[in-house]
Amino acid sequence: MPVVAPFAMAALLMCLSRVLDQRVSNALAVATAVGVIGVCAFLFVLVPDQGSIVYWFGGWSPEIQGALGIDFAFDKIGAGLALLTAVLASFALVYGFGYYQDAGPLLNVLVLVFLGGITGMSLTGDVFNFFDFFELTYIAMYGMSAYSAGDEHALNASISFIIVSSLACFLFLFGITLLEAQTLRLNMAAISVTLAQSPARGLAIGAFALMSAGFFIRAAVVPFHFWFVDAEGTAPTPLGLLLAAVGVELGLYAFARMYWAIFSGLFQHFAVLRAGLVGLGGISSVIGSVMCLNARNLKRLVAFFTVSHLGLFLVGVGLLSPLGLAGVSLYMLTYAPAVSSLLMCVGILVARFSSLSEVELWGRGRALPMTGAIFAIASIASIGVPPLGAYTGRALLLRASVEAGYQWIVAVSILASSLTGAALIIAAGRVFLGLGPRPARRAGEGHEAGRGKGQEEPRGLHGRRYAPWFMLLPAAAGAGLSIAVSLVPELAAKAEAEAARFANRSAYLANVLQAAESVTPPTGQEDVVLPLGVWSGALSTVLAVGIALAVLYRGHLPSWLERNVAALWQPPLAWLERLHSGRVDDYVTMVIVGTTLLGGMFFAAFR
Amino acid sequence: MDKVPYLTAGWVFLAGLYGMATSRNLVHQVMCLSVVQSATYVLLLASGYREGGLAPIMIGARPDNATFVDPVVQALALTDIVVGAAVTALLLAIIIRVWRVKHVLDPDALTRDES
Amino acid sequence: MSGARLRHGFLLAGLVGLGLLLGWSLLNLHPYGEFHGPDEIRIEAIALHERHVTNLDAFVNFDLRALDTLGEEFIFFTAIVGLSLVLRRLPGEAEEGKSLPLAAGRSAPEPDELTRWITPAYVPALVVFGLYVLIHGHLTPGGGFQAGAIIGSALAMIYVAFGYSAFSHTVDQERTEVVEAAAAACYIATGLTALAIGASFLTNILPVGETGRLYSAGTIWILNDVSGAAVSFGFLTMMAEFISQTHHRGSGAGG
Amino acid sequence: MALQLGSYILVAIGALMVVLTRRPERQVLVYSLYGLLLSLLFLVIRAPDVALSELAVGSVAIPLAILVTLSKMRDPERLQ
Repeated sequence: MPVVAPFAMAALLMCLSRVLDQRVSNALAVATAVGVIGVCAFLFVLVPDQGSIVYWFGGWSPEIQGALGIDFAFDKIGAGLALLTAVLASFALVYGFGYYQDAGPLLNVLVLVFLGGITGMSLTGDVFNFFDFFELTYIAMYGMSAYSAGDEHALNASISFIIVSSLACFLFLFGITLLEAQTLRLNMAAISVTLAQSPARGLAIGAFALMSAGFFIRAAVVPFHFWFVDAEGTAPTPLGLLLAAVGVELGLYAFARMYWAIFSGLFQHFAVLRAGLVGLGGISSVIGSVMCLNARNLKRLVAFFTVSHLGLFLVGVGLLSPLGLAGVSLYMLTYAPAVSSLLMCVGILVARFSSLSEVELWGRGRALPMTGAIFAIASIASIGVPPLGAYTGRALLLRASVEAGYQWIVAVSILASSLTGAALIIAAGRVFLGLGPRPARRAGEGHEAGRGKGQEEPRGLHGRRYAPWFMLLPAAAGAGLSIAVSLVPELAAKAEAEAARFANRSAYLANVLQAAESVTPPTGQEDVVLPLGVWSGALSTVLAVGIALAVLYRGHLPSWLERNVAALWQPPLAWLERLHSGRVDDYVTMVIVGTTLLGGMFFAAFR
Repeated sequence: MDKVPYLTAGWVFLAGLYGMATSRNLVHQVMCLSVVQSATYVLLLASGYREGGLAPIMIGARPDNATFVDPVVQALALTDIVVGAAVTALLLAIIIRVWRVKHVLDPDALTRDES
Repeated sequence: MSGARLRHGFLLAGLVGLGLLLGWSLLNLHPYGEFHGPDEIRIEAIALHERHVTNLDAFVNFDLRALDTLGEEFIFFTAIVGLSLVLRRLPGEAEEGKSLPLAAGRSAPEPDELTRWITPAYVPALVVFGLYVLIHGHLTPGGGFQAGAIIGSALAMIYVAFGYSAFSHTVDQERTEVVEAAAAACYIATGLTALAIGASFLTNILPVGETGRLYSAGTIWILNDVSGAAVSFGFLTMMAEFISQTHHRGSGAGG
Repeated sequence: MALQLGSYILVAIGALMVVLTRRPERQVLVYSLYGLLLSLLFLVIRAPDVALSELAVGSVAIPLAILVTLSKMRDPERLQ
């Protein structure tokens, strides 16, 4: 089983840490990850199209005394997520070779545990087991987040990360407890069946609100995203890429899994819930993209970039339709490797020049042409220039929103992609090409750029002409993978069908509880490359380039334009920046308020 | 009256949160965090309690139709306690590091000199 | 700090709102004390008849939901790994640690005579008690985790009574780490054995023995003991890390 | 029943006390006491396993770790 292998190897590595040579240890770790890729791929193929696999641990299958034991129940989406994670984890492991000198096998162990945990989460069919792995992946990340233990900003970020995330876990657990108390079951399918027969559903809604708050904290949805940006800004690259590419997205997966398996059908006012979720996603996306354009610290830039995209993911999940889900899963599939590649490029820069600031790095990236090229490809893939990279998924997502009557999401998407795209182009232009005038430090900029001094990267790259292969290779692979996936034909239609399966509650229940299997009607497979997707994608690309040029050559703009834009732009921005205070107690307050708002929303949707 | 146990859990949860949001010291904050967590134990166990139920240990004489309190929630609470211990230990380790670098534990002082 | 009051108001509003949400959910729960297990499920019957185990918690933890306990085990293991990573010696401070003589008053708190007299007696007693709790985990209250915590804390008392050198003499941190990892690996190995003979992962495959006897309940007993070992050594590693931190401190603190 | 009710109320008060004790040195003691109250409650509502756990972890192991941590942090003032 793919979950157990990384655990076993992690324990083994730790056991033999004093004996094993660095190379052997690294090789074993990577071999394990590759093995997990193999197993996950096998599982992925094994899952029948639009079907699922159920596996009961310890032989406690439901014929004996009801669904008491723990099961794994997964379809292609779950297996695919596990596969994706395994690929990314092997990137992280290879990239992490450079850390061995300092940390020994510890980092490898943590990455492996993380991999095992995510795999478990994406496959499990039991609520508490899900929680267990949820927490496990968190703990692996906590350990890594404090890697640069001599840097106060990193430590501070790590503390907010741990505290806020622990709150997420407790909220989740509180929700589980309420559910358990009402249904006396922990198996998702069994809970669902019991709830459907139970008269008092108010409790379930409260439970779901608490659980969702936990998931959205993890998914860095806007009122809850502060910890993520701080942690991402100071995390060592292996953690950074795992966190941004799968770690947070799992929060949304959790929401989707719980919603479709348990709660769908409980809400009286479905539309209210949907509007709330989509709105939340939209806000997330816009705020993320604005902050992204404003960021000068490269890692924070990528962090806000991720927040913005997660907003769109939430829109897709929040549409609560199979089509939206299909869009998100495709989007995610192309986005995750691309963003990991971006982060690895940033990591190489940091390792080489010991700086994260776009301002300080101006023009210096010319010494690393390969890294620059990879960064450019990864940018194209993650912006989703038609027809590459994230484009297909986003087109599907937009179609889903239009079909559900949310035309304004198209505007949000164009805005978000053009702003984030511009941010990437500006960064790339400045760092790798030395475009534009040498940017001056703005007043108050040290505040933001100063967080994270790049101590989190392994030393030893100074004075080398080229980045070492083990850093470049996974970066290139990530960018390539993202592009390649988008070129696979008919992926969209397949994703749609699988999403329909994921969202089919009765089929899920039937499968897990081994009743007669109900046949799912296959969804109509329409042509996906809509004109909508093409023109919105093209428009945002053009806009991105335009904005980027405008910012880079700010001096050439007419002065009235510059002044007016600045006047419009500065006050809200200053306010937003003040919110990102880096203080744990502020973040806790935001969590409390956010949870309350979310609860209110669920309540409104229920009554 | 029969809701007191549940409300206790809610109360403990809120009290811990309040402490965390107003904390002036990281060590204090960590202890408040574990207070929040203890709310989940209380709720778990309270929800599985059964009037007249026996502790889930089947040793010694017991009537044939004896009922037990729910062992599943107890097992979950055990897991939960381990998780709590693990998180607390990690946080303490990081706090030791913070202290080494800054010699303060007040979140105010930790972020003040940023710019 | 003009925002402080605003922030406080914001917080209170949030707390009230969350209180309403929690209260509403909690008041919807079944009346306290009226928990009724689903009629068709009788965990105690399965436990007693199929597994010959008398501690139901242990049955749930190490058989029914053994995968959760595996996760829990690894949560603990991972936390210790993370702890070692955080507290590892950073490049800059490699030298400053051990070479410095301990400043007065920084060593372990001076124990009084009484503590010194009593400790040698009760540390072994506590350890024995922990071991008892450990190996009877499937019969009476207790089990791997509780025993681990007891044993770990008991040995940490050596530090309180006799100071750092005695403690580091008794507890070799590198070894405790290795043993902990090995124990965690054994847990998996036990589960895999079941896989090897064709059952599903973590199936209880051993003969279940006679109810109430020390050797009974099949793999529950093994998993219990193994996790106990992992947790004991985990706690020891944790304590050792913390304690050695107080003694590896450089001159940084003084100045 | 009264016994249980009393234990719950004690726990509720205990939690508040832990939160409101602002000095960590003193809070550790209150926290340890709170752990004791919790394990008492668990014992009363017939969860001996959890009670034993809470006793070992919440009122011994964690406070011990916190004390060790704190003993390290108090030092500089004493030295100065």
